[in-house]
Amino acid sequence: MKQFLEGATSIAKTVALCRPGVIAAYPITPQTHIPEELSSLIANGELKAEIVNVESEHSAASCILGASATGVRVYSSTSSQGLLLMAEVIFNIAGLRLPVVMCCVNRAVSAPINIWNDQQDIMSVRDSGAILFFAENIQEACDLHIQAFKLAEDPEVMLPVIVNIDGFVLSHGYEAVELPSQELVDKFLPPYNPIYKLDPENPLTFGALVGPEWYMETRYAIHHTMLNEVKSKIPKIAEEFTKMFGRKSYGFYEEYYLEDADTVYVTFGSLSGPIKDTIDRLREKNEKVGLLRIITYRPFPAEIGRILSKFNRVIVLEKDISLGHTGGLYSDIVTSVYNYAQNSGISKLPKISGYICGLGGRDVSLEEIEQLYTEKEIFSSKFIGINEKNLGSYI
Amino acid sequence: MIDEKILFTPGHTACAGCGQSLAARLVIDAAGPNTIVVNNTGCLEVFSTGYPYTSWRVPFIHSLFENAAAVASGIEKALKYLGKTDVNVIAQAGDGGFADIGFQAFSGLWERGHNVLSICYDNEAYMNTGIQRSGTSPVGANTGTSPVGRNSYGNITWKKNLIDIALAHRCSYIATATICYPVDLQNKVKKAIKIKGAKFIYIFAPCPLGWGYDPSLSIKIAELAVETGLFPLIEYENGVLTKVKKLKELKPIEEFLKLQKRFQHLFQEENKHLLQIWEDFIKVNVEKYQILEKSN
Amino acid sequence: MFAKMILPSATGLKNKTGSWRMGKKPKFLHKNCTGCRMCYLICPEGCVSGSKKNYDANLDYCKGCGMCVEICPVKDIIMVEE
Amino acid sequence: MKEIIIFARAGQGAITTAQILGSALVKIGKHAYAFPHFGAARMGAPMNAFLRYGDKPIRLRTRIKIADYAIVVDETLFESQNVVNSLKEKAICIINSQKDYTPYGKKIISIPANRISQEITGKIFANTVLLGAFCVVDSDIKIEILYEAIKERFKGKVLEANLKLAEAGYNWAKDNVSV
Repeated sequence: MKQFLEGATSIAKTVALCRPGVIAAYPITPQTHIPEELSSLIANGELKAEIVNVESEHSAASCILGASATGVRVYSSTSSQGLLLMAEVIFNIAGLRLPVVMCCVNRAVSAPINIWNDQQDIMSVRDSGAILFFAENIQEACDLHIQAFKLAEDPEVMLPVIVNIDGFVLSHGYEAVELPSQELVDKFLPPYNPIYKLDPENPLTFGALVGPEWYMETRYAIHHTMLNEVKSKIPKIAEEFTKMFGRKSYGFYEEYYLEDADTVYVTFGSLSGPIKDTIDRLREKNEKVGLLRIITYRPFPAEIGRILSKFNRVIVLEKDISLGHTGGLYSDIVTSVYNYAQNSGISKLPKISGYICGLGGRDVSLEEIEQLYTEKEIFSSKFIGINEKNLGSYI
Repeated sequence: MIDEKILFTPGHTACAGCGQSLAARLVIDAAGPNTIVVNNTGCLEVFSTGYPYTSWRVPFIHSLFENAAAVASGIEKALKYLGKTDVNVIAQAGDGGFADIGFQAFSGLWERGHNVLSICYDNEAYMNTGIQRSGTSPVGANTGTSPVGRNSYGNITWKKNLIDIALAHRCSYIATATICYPVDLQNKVKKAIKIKGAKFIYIFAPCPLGWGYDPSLSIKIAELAVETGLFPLIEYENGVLTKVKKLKELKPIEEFLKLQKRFQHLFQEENKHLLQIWEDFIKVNVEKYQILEKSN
Repeated sequence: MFAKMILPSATGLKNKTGSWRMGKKPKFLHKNCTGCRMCYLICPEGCVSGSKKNYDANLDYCKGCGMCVEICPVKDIIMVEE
Repeated sequence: MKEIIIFARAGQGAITTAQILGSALVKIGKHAYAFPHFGAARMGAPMNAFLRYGDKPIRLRTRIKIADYAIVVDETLFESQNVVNSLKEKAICIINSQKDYTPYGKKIISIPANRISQEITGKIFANTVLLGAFCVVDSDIKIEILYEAIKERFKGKVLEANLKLAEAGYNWAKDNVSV
């Protein structure tokens, strides 16, 4: 039944329904309500799980690494500096092929320290081998968590999944949320029972030193898994979820008013909301505009190149920047469109503009979003709403 | 053939005469097959699990350089969740992996009182990367990053005291051990794994390559460390000192130092003052642990 | 797809490190051995085995470090040329 | 371009040997690239060092599988490290040994480096003896230039010993080796 719940709380309640065995908890604004809620569920007997109050995020990720390797379903969550501190462990978890599920409540990265929302943090582990989902709203964040466990633990996948939600905007916001029953989640999500684990009955060695003759195949295998097994299972799991839970789940991406569009916005996360509002307003003035909302960022769905190649103009809007280059999403989209073009032989390429907005929690207004629609010039990484007064020279 | 009971088998690529490979085998043979070992990156991990070879006959996991203690806490909790609390969990590392980069995770493991046996193999420097000073390198040790030179007598600080740090964490059992008393070492492991909560065994693990002595002398060097009062053999149970290996008299520290290349320069005139630092440290040990038998 | 790097137990036994010896190997004389097992206990390779008063080093693995020679209380082990 | 493999155990000075040879070659205007077998080598573990040199800059960085020359510092490695199959047809290999390797069908020359080294220093420093001998085997490398390279690498008593070792290796090879 529908409840009006805070984002972090609803994620924690959803995770509890997924029956994690070991949870690592470490505080960092703005994700802390998730471990807090999980702790209270355990304290009140509503969740039978072991929670470990570790002494750092590096240890949080390491703790669930160990528990997962012992054959137990695990969970943890973090933000910003915590994710960066976990970075080497996330690469390690993916390399060890452990199906760890985590939530990253996206927040700006220091310095300067800033506790508000943007998506620079997750970009630090974009290449780690972890599957990356982005939720637009709280309901989707919960639904993606349930699907994340199923996907991660599939014997043909066995890779970590990180569900990303916008810090404060979604973690601290309240929305109407439908929490499924335990029976329904149990039906959808089979228990986690891996073949290879730390078990004295069958002693195995994990984490050996692997030399040049073998190492490259381990990376190829993860890449191949991402582009094949994961790619094929995401839509299937989303479909199965939609049927069983009665709520639409999109899998790779959501297409909003793309059928007859001429110009299309592309983004991920909660920024999609104000863009949809802008599209609705422009549609009232018969503007042929739509939105392609990316939900699965890694593996990066190759069809995005095909979908976007038929438009005249593409406006990529994102809350991260690879300093000295462009936004992460922008560079992936241009690559994907160009790859599709050179393989399909289409001659006319869309104009693709990249905009950086909302860093460090700065709000992005509908006007600013709409103003991009009429912008003629093409940019690869234009910052929106920069306040010149804050800029100067070193001396 | 190699007997089944050996849980750390030959075929590893440690240097001949390695104190740490001996200690590691003694530990796991004593802990027994119902044990999961978590190991930080370091010599022991590198020379015992170079793919496609592993010397381990028990479940073993290596993740990173500084997280064995955190990985172990996850394993212990997973075993608890699975109702398999009879399985022993060992979190182990060399001195760098334990006292420096992995220190925070071990502090957390102890503070939370996980039912895990922590083991530090102290060879007094980062050996896997080719002998660089660590937080437990003694004063004067000549290493790659604390070299002896015109303006340097080698390492300038004294060893981080892991025993007192463990005491401060209220570990339920703390003991020191070394390879020249293998049975004592194994008895302490067997005792520790039966005790609930955070257990810590601190093992003096001589390293022929890093310390500069002939591989056959690893046992001799360990013996001298004990007999000079440098490395007291002690046991604490719930914070109370319950056992100390007594000595009739102390051998001069020079006997220990002169066998090792890393200390040769301490015998030069301008470095003689450093020997005093060693003697002072030993005096503290002798006093604190009452090492010398009272001649009544 | 997996490139499984998880190892089954003790595959290291296939790596014969005996070739590391630099020309000398331990010889167990079996003359005045008292069966104290110290050689078995302190071998860093764990390749000394035997029972009662009859112990030997497995030369497939022995690296010739000589620790058994040093530890033997009755000098019943000596190093000899290969 | 010429390629040399040095077969040794960790701690036997293979990398120093490659480095000294390389620096000697650079002194006579050649381009050289000396590199160790990358890996966590432990005392006693078999390992290699490599050297490529030639008239053009060396840009090839891969391991050398089949070489023009080989220096085997520890003869116990001859079998296990498959030295014979690491040699080109016309390759010349010098090995620290007193055994006869002609039955192996390739030009493998035994140099009693251990004995020579013990006579001079009472200890075994085979690689410098082999370095001296190598000057007879590889005409590109002149003994005088090798001495200069050794002078840059060592100091004091160690330098004196190494110069004598190299000279002894050179003289022995001049009298006993026909290339």
